[in-house]
Amino acid sequence: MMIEISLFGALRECEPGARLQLDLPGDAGVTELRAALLAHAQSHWPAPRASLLGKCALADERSILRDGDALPGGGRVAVLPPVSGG
Amino acid sequence: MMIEISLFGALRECEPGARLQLDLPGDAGVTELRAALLAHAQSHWPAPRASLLGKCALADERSILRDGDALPGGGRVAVLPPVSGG
Amino acid sequence: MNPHHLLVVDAAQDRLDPAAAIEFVSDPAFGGIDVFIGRVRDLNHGREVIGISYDLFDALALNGFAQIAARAQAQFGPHLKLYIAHAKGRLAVGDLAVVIAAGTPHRDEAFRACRMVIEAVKHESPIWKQEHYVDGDSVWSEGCSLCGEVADHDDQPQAHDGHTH
Amino acid sequence: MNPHHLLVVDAAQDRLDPAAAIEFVSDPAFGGIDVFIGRVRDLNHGREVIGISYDLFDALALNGFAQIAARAQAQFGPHLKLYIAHAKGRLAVGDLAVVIAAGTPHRDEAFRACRMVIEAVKHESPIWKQEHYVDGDSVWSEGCSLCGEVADHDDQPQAHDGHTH
Repeated sequence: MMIEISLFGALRECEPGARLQLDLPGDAGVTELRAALLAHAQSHWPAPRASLLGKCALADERSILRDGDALPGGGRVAVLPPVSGG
Repeated sequence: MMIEISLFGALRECEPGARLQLDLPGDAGVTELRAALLAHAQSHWPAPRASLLGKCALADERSILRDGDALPGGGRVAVLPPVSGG
Repeated sequence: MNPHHLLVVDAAQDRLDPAAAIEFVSDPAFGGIDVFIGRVRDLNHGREVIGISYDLFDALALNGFAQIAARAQAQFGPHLKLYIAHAKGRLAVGDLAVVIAAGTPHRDEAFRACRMVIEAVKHESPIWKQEHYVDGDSVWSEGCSLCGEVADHDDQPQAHDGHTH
Repeated sequence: MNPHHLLVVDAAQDRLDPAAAIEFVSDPAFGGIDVFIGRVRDLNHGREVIGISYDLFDALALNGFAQIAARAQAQFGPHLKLYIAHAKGRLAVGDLAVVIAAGTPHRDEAFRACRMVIEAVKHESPIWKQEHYVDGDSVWSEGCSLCGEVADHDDQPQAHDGHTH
């Protein structure tokens, strides 16, 4: 199952176009996606950015995804660093 | 000493032009003015308006005048019913 | 420049302008602006209102606004701009009766200063409100007596001698 | 008509408009309007700022604004209109980053709803701030992690997990 991942804030510059795709087993959920993303980051991103992932939430367009949740049907997930609006 | 008194709010309509003059002894202070004003109101104003005086403050253009204070130099005093701004 | 702009606006000639308030309290060093706008409502205590007449003792009101602003400055520090404007005369439903704006470096002080100022203006300023009803009747609001001790009710949301207004 | 107007404004095309916010939350039944405006400051943590870039996950941000508005409605009752707008893209010092307006029958609810909403927007919305400094450096703000439990910090002035922002 191909998951299309969008990066925001400080993570935008980690991938061209602030996007990456990860291929996960069909039964993978949010927990597995997070693990795969961390593995990718640790081998491809600068260390400070990879370590920022520990503080990032995952979300779809409607809400935050929690560990143990299923992945959203559309296969599109956003990575949300700590927020600083206003 | 002639004191020029301005009336505001619900008391405006008690006197033509919302003003009256009271002639007080030269050593009169705020306490004496208040007593003279009450006597005038009780004989000239409708009872509800006269009784409103008990809740009114006296003031000049700079601040509230307290019982025992001297009257302001210019001889102009305002009668302030309970306030309701905003 | 004086960081406080204080005014009484005659409804017959002009109207209150929130944009001018925001402009006045804006500053490159300020990240937070809070603006309070009081408007004439169509209903009060269950009676249908068609307008309000405000009477003011202008000179004392403006001196009082300056004292309120000075107290806010003492409480919230020197990095504060304030705009305090109150209408005078006859207003219709929807017209603006009062506009308060506070600008500060951070938002918490802006909210608190704005709230403190509107409470003080409502409870201390020599301003009187006469409501005009659809049935033709007009009533002066009961209000808040200035006879007692002066104002230790700044920054106290809502409660004042057991009543709210 | 939906009593909540929620928008993300692209700085390249438009700017935030407090007058539109005030207009939207105005109502003949409402006596109180509170407006909060967040502006880009020229100094942060002692560094001279020349601008801020805001990144937003627009769809989730707008869904989040709707949830925040629904919570405000639940807390402050049905007689509440809200306007929530946040800028996106590159802003200069003095530009408006966020405008919140709340209209209610009485002022207490307007102040509290406005405060509750700006706190929630700052702590929960998927919005990221990159500060640009006069020395050419740019830094993404550290911000507030969304990993933990969701928001019981509404209406809490200032303190959030021991930090303020």
